[in-house]
Amino acid sequence: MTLATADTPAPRGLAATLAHARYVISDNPVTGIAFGMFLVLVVCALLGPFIVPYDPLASDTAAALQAPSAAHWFGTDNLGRDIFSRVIVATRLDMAIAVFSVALVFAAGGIAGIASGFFGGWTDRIIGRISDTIMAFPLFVLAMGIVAALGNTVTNIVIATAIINFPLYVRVARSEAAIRRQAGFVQAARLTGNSEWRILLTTILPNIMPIMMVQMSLTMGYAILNAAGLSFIGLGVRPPTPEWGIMVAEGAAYIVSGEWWIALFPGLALMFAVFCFNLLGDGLRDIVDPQRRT
Amino acid sequence: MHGIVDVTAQAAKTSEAPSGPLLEVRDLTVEFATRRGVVTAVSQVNLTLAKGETLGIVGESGSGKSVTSYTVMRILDRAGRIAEGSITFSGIDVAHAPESAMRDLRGREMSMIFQNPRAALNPIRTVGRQIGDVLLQHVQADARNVKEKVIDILKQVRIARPEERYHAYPFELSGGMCQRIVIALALACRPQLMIADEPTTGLDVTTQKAVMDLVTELTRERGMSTLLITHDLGLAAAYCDTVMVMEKGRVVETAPAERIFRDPQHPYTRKLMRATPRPGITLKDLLPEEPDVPPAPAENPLPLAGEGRVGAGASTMATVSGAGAVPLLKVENLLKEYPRQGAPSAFLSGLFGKKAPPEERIFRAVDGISFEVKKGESVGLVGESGCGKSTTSTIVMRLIDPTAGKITFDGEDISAIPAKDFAHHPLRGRIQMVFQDPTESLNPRYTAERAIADPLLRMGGMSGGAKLRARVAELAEMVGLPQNLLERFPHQLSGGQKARIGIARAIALDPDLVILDEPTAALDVSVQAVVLNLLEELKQRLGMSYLFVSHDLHVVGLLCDRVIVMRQGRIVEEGSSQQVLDAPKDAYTRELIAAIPHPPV
Amino acid sequence: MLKLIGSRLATAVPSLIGVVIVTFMLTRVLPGDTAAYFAGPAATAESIAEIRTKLGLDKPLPAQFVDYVSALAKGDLGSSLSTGQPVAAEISARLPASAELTLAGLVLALAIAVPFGIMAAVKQGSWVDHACRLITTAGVSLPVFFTGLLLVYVFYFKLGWAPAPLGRLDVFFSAPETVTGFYLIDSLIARDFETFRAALAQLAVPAITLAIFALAPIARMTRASMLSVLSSEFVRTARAAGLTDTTVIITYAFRNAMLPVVTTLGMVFSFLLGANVLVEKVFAWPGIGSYAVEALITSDYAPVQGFVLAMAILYVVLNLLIDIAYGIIDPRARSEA
Amino acid sequence: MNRREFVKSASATAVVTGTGVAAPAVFSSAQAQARNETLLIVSESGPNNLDIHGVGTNVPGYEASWNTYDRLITHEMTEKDGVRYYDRDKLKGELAEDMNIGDMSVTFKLKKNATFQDGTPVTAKDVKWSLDRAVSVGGFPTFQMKAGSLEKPEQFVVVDDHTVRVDFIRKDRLTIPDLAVIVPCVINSGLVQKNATEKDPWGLEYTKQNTAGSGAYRVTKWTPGTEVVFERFDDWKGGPLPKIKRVIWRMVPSAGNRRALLERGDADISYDLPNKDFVELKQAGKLNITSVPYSNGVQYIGMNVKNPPFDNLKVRQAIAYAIPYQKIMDAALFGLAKPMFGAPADAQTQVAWPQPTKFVTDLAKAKQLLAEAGYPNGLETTLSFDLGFAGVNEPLCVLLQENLAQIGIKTTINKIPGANWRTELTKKVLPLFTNVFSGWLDYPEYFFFWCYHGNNSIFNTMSYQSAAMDAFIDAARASAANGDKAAYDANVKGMVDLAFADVPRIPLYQPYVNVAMQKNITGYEYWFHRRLDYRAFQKG
Repeated sequence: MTLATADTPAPRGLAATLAHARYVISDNPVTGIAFGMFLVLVVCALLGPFIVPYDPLASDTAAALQAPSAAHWFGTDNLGRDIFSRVIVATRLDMAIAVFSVALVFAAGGIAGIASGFFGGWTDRIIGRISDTIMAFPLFVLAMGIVAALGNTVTNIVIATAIINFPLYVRVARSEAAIRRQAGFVQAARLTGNSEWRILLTTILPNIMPIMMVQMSLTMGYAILNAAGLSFIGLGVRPPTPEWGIMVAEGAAYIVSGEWWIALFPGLALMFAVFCFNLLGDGLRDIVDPQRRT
Repeated sequence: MHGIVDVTAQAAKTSEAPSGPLLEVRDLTVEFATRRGVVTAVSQVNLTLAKGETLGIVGESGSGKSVTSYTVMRILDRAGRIAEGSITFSGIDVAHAPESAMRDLRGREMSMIFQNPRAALNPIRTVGRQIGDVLLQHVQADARNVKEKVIDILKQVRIARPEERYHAYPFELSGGMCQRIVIALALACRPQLMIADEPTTGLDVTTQKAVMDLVTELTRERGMSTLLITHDLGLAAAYCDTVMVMEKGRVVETAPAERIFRDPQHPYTRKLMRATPRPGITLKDLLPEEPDVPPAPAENPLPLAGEGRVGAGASTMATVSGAGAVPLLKVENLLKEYPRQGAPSAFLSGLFGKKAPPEERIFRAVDGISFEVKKGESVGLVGESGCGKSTTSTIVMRLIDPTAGKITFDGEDISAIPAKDFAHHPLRGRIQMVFQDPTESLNPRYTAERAIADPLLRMGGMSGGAKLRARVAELAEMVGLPQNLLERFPHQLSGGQKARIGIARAIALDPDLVILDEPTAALDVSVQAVVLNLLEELKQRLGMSYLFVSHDLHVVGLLCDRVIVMRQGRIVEEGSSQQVLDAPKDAYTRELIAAIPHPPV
Repeated sequence: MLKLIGSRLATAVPSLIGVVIVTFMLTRVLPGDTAAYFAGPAATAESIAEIRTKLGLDKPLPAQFVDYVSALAKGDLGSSLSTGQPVAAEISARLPASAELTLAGLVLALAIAVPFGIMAAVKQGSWVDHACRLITTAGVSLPVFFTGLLLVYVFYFKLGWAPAPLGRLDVFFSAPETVTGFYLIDSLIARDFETFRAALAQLAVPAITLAIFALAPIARMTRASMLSVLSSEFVRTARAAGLTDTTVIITYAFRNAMLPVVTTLGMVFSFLLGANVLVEKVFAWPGIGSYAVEALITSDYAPVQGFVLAMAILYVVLNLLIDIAYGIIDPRARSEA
Repeated sequence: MNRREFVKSASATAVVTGTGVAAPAVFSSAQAQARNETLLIVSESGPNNLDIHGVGTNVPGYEASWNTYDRLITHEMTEKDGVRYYDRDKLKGELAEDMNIGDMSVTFKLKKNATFQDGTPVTAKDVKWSLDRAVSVGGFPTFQMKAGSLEKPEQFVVVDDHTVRVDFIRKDRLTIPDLAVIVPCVINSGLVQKNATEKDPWGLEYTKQNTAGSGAYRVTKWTPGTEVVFERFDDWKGGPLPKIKRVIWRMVPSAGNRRALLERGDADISYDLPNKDFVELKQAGKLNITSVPYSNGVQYIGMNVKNPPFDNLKVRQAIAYAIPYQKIMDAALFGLAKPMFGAPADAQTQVAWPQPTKFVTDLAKAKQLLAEAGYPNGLETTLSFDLGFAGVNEPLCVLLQENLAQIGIKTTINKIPGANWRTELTKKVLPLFTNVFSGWLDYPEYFFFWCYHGNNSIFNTMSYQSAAMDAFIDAARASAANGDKAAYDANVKGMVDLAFADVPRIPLYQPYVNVAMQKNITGYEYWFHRRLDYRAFQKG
C-alpha cells in the first residue's frame, strides 16, 4: 500500500511526527484525554506550591476533620491541614518518584536487555540469571526489603521501584534487540566499520526507543502505586511530606468512622495519575506501532 | 447437524446454475479510508469469467489486482468499502449480499489460495484438522467420516503418505507441501471458482512449476474457473486463457493470452513485456523503447549512455585484466557447517551419554566450493533456496566465519581475520554489499542522506560539512536519485528509490568488489529493469567487480559474465553466462532453465 | 517434554543460588540487632555480646553464610523471634493460605480479563474497546489496600453482604482437616459444604480485590496478542474458507493469542504475590505475606529468608507449569526443547 | 487430591465468586448457643510468647500469662468513678489461703485443693521453683522482681508441702505488692522440668508455646500473629468460676476493620482503636466505652541529657515551652487523656504521681531560652517515635515538629517499628523522642526508681544521672519501708520538684486505657497491667 506516499510530498522531520501525533489523538479520543491529563499533572507538579490556597504543612487543630466545604474544597485531615493543597503539592513528589525510577530502570534494564539480546551467549545468560533472581522475589516484598534495609528515604524508594521493574525491562529490550540483530541495516552498519557497541547504541537503541517508551509510561503508574503500598506498611515517605500514598494509607483508618474524604481525594489523585500513565502507554503504542502506521 | 448431504449430489447442484458467465464485475470502484483521507485503490474495473475459464490479472505492486480479488470474496479489511459497481457470481449479487450468505459462498462456491503458504496455515493445529474444519463447516462431512474424506483430498493434491501427514503441523512440512495443503483446503468443497493470489511467489522455480501444474490440472478436471493474480508475466502467459493488465487501479488491456504477448496494444503492457527478463536479450532491451524521447531517459540522466554490450563476456569499457593477473577474489574449498536444527546440543547429548552420528548432527550449508572473481568481472551465483549461495556471500563479506577454507582478496588472506574484528580492517571499505530487501536494509531512523553518509563518516575519513554533502550529492546523482528526496525517511520512499540508496551507500567508499544479494528480487519488474541497467553502468564507470547472488537465471544471465550454479552447498556447473544459458552441461541446470515460465515472445 | 523440564530446572538452579545469597545479604543489612532483641529489655552490654556469640552472629560473614547454608541443607530454617515458632512450620501452615488467595485472585482475573481482552481486540477502536480499557485501567489505578478497604466498607460495613474480614474462616467454623491446605479443596474432600460456603464467603472479597488489581496487565496482553493474531494470514485464510466468526476467533485466533498471555502469567503471579501482602494486612488473612512483612519490619532474619526461599521455589515450579502449558498449546515448543 | 478435582474446585471458586458475593455464613443453633459462652476479642497484635518469664515476651504476652497462671496473692476489687478497679493496698489470697507477714519474712499457706490444669496438685515445691525461676532467668522478669527486693533464690524457703516462706533482704514496702504482679506466677514445675533440656534448664522453650499453670484458662490453640483460643479450666480454685467458657482472641491489623467488626456486632471487645473512634463510638452510644487513666503512667518527650544539644538545661526548657500542648490534646488524643501541663504558677507540689508541670506553650520564651542557651539560629536533630503506637505518636510528633520549626529547631521524623523500639531505647542514643511509661506498682518512688534513678535502667531513657535525685528516691523508699510518712512526703516532693526543674523529660499527659465492648458484655476490671482479665467477664 505505498500508493499514497509516492505522490503527495510527505511533510518532513518534526512536522511529520507532530502531524502523525495529531492524527492519532484525533483518531483515538481516549489517547487525547490521556495527553490532557498528563498536561494537568505536569502543571500541578511545576506550579503546585505556588497555586495552592493553604500551606500544605500548616496544621490547624481547630479545623481538624472538616468535610469538604467552600473553605476547604477537599476538607481537612486529622491535624486540620487542607487536603486540597496537600494533594496538589504531592504531585511534584509522586511524579518525581515515577519519573526518576522509570529513568533509572530504563538505563539499567533497557541497556542490559539490549546487550543480552544483541550479544547473546554469556552476556545473555548472566543477565538472564540476574533478572530471574529478582523475579524469584515477590516484587513488593523485595521493595520492602530494600527500603527497610537502606532506610525509607525517597531515593531508596526510587531505587527499590527501579530494581523490581528491572526484569520487565530486560525482557522487553532483549526480545526487541534479538529481532533486529540480523536486520539488514544492522549488517550494513557492520559493513561500514561500526563496532558492535556503536551499532548497539546508535542503531538498535533508537529503533527500540518507541517500544520502551510504551513500557516506561506503564511503569510510571506502578511506581506511584508501589510508593503508596510502602507507605501503607509504614515504610513510605517520612511525615509530614505530602505524598498521595501516605495520605491514602493514613486516611484509610478514617473510612469506617465516616471521614471518607481524607483517603478519597488523594486516592482519586493517585487514580488520575496512574490512569493517565496507562492510557498514555496505550496511546504511545498506537503512535509507535508500525501496523497502525498504514 | 441436519442430514448428511452426499458429496456427489452437491456437485450436481452447481452444474444447473444459469448458463451466463460464472463471475461478472461491472465498473467496480473500491475506496480505502487511510490516514491521509480516502484513497481509491481500484476504479471502473470490468471483468467476466466464464465457467472453466482461467483469467490472469497481471500488474505491479499497487495496481489493485489483489484488492479486486479480495472484493470479489468480500474479505476486505475494515477500512475498505465498495464505492460503486456490481459483482454477480452465478446469479448472486455479491456486492450487497448479507454476511451470512457470503459465509456460505466462501469455501463452498468460491475459494482462495494465498502467497506464502506456511503463514497461511494455523501453526498450532494439524493440517488434517484444518481441512476437516472446512468440510464440517460446509456440511460436506460429519464427525465420523471427516478423517477419511480429508485423506482422500490429500491424495488428490498428490501428498505422499497422507495418513501420516494428516497429523502433521505446518512447521513440519516444506513450503511446496504447505501450498498443497492450502490448495486442498480451497478445493475441499469442490467450489466453482478458485482465486489464486500470487500462489507461487517466494517458492523455488521447480516447486512453482509443480504447484501451478497441479492447480491447472485439478481446476480443469473439475471444470472450475480460476482467477490467477500475479506480477509474473511469464506465469500468466503459460497458464491463463485470457490476461488482464492493471496499472494504478485501472484495467489497461484485456486480451486472450497468446494475442496479448504477440501484439500488446497498450504502451504500459508493452513496457511490462519488455521489462520481463527472458533468454536472448540484452540489458538495454529491458528498458522501455524510446520512440521520440531524447536518448537519455528522464529516469537516469547518465551522461555516458554507453550503448549496449556487444555480446556476452567481454564488455568494452570494463578494464578486464588478462587471465594471467592475480584474481581479485580467490575462494578455495570453502566449508560452513551448522548443528542440525533440533538436534540435542552437544552438552545435553554428552550428558545423556548417547552420541548421535556426525551427519545427523551437522548440516553442511557450504560443502567445499572454490571459485575466482577477476578484476572488473561480474560473476553470478545461482541456485534454489537452501543451496548455500547466501551463506557463501555472507562469508566472503566477512560477516560470518567459515568452518574451513581460504579466501584471498587482492592477494591478502582475509579468511584468517575473525568476522567481528574485520570491521576495523583497512580492507573493509573495499568489499561492500547491496542487500535484498531495500526496506529492511535502511535504518528507519536515518534520512536517505544520513544513510549514504554513514560509510563516509566511518571509513571515508570525512567528518561532515560541505565536503561530505557534496560527495553524497555526487553519489545520489550517480545512482539517479533526485536531490529533493535526500531528507526523506525510508517509509516515505518507493521501493526503487530505496534500492538506489542501498547502491549509493555500497559504492560510497569506491569498493573493488560489490556483492549483490538478490538486489532486485523484491522490486517490480519495471523498476528491476532500471536498477539492473544502473548496476551495469556503475560497473562500467567505476571498474568494480560484482558477485551477483540470485535464484533467477535470466536476470543473472543479463548482468554477469560468468555464472556458477549451486545445489545443496556444491557447485554443479560453471561457465560463461552465454554457454550456461544456451547449452547447459548439467542436468540440474537444464531442469532449472526449463522450469522458468517465460512469455512466448 | 522431559528435556524441557530438564533445561528449565538447569536454568532455575543458578537463580535459586542467587536468591539464597541475596536473602542472606539483605537480612544482614537490616537495621535491627537480633542479639539486643534476644537479650530482652534490661540486658546489659556484655549479656548482649554473650547472646551474640551464642547465635554465632559475631563470626565473619562468610562463616555465617556457611552455617546458614548447611542449616538450610538440613531443612532447618531456624525459628522466628517475633512468633517464637520454627519458621518451617509457620511457612507450611501459612503458604497454602496465601497460595489459595493468590490463585483465586488470578483465576478470577483471568475469567474477567481474558474475555475483556478478546472483545476489545475483536471490536478494536469501538466503544467496547475503550470501555474495556477504561475499566481494567481503573482497576489497577487504585492501590490494592485502598480497594480492599473500600470493598470492606461497602460490602461488609454498609451492605452486610460480605462476612467479617476476620481471616480465612468465620470464628465459629473449624478448619477442614488439612489435605492440601486449601480450605476450599479440603472442605470439598471432606464433603463439608457448610464450611466450603463459609470459606468461600471469606475468600470472596479479598480475591476480588486482588483480581481487580490484576485485570489490567492480563487484559492489555490479551488484547495486544489477539490484535496481532487477527491480522495474521492464517486468520484471513480461515475467513476465506467461510468458517464462522466464533470458530475463527476462538479456535483459530484465541488459541494462538494465548501463548504470550501464558508467558506473562509468571510475571503477573509474582506481581500478585507482592500485592497479596497488603491484602492480607487488610483482611487479617493468615498468609505468608503479612508474616514476612512483620518479620521484615522487625528485621527478624529467619522468617524473611524462609519466606523468600519458599517464594523462589514457588516461582520455579510456576515457571515449569507455564512451560508445560506452553508445550501443550504450541507443538513447536515441544519439538524445539 | 487429583488434578481433576483441583481444577473443578478452582473453577467452582471462579464461578461462585464471579456470580455476585456469597451470602454470609448461616449460624446453626449449636453455634448460636456456643456464641454467648464465647468471648471474641480483636486487637492489632498478639502475643509472641505465652510465658511471662520468656525472653522478649511482648505486652500482649502479659495478658495471656495473667489469665492462664495464678499468683500467690492478688488485689481486692474496689470501684473508681463507675469502673471496677484493682485496690492498690488491699490484697487477698489466690493460690494462698493465708498470708502472715512477720518482721523480716512473709509466710504463705497454700490452698489444699488447688491443682494445675493437668490435674497435679499445687505444692510449695512448685512455688519455690517458680519464684527461683523468676529471679534467675534475667531480663525484664528478674528486674521486676528486684524492684520489690526479691533477688535471691535463698529468700524462698519450702516449710512443708503447703507452706512457703519468703525472707526479706531489706525492709521494702514494695515487696508484698510485687508478689501480686504478673511475674511471680506459680508454674507446674513437674510438667515443665519433664520438657526442659540441659541447654534450657528452666524449660523456656516449652512454656513459650504451652501453658503449664493453674490459672482459670488454658491456651488450646495459638497461631502466632493470627489467633489465640483459651478454654476455661473448670477445676480452677483461685476464685469464683468465670462465666465465659471460651475466649477467642483474633489479630486484625486494620483499625478500620476492627471498628467495623464492633459496630456490626461481630466482635465483643477491642481496646486498641484510635482515640477518635472511641470518642465517636461513645457519642453514638451503641457500645459500652470505658476510659480509665493509666495508673502511674505518663506520655513524655524525652531528651538524651548526656550529649549535646540536650545536655544544656536551657535547651530542654526551650523545648518544654515550645510544645503545642493543647493542640496535641485535641488533634492527637481527642481529649481522652489527663493533661500533665499548665498547672497554675502557685500550685503546691502534691505527694502523688503523676502530677502536672507548670509549663505552657510560649514560643517567644522558648526562642529566648534557645538564644540564651547559645543556639540563636536554632539547631537540627531527629524526633523518633514508636511506630507500634503511630495512631497517637505520629500526629503528636508532626505537631511538635511544626512548633519546633517556628523557634528554629529543624527536626526530621524517624519512625521506629514496634519490636525494635525497646532495642533502640536500650542503646540510649536517641536525642529527642516521645515515649510512654507506667509502673505496675502505683507508688511515686517506684516510678522514679525506674525512670529517674542513676542506676540507668532501660526506662531511664534520658540517661539522667543526678546524685541529688538518687538520694531523694532512696530516702523515699527507706521512709516508706519503715512507715515514716513525714520524711516520705518531703522526699517525694523533693523528687518531683527536681524532676520538673532539671526537666530531663517533659511530661505531656496521663493517657487513658480505652476499651470498647458490646452492650451485653459486663464485668470489665481495670488492672495495673492494663490488660483484659477474662475471669470477670459475663455475656448475654
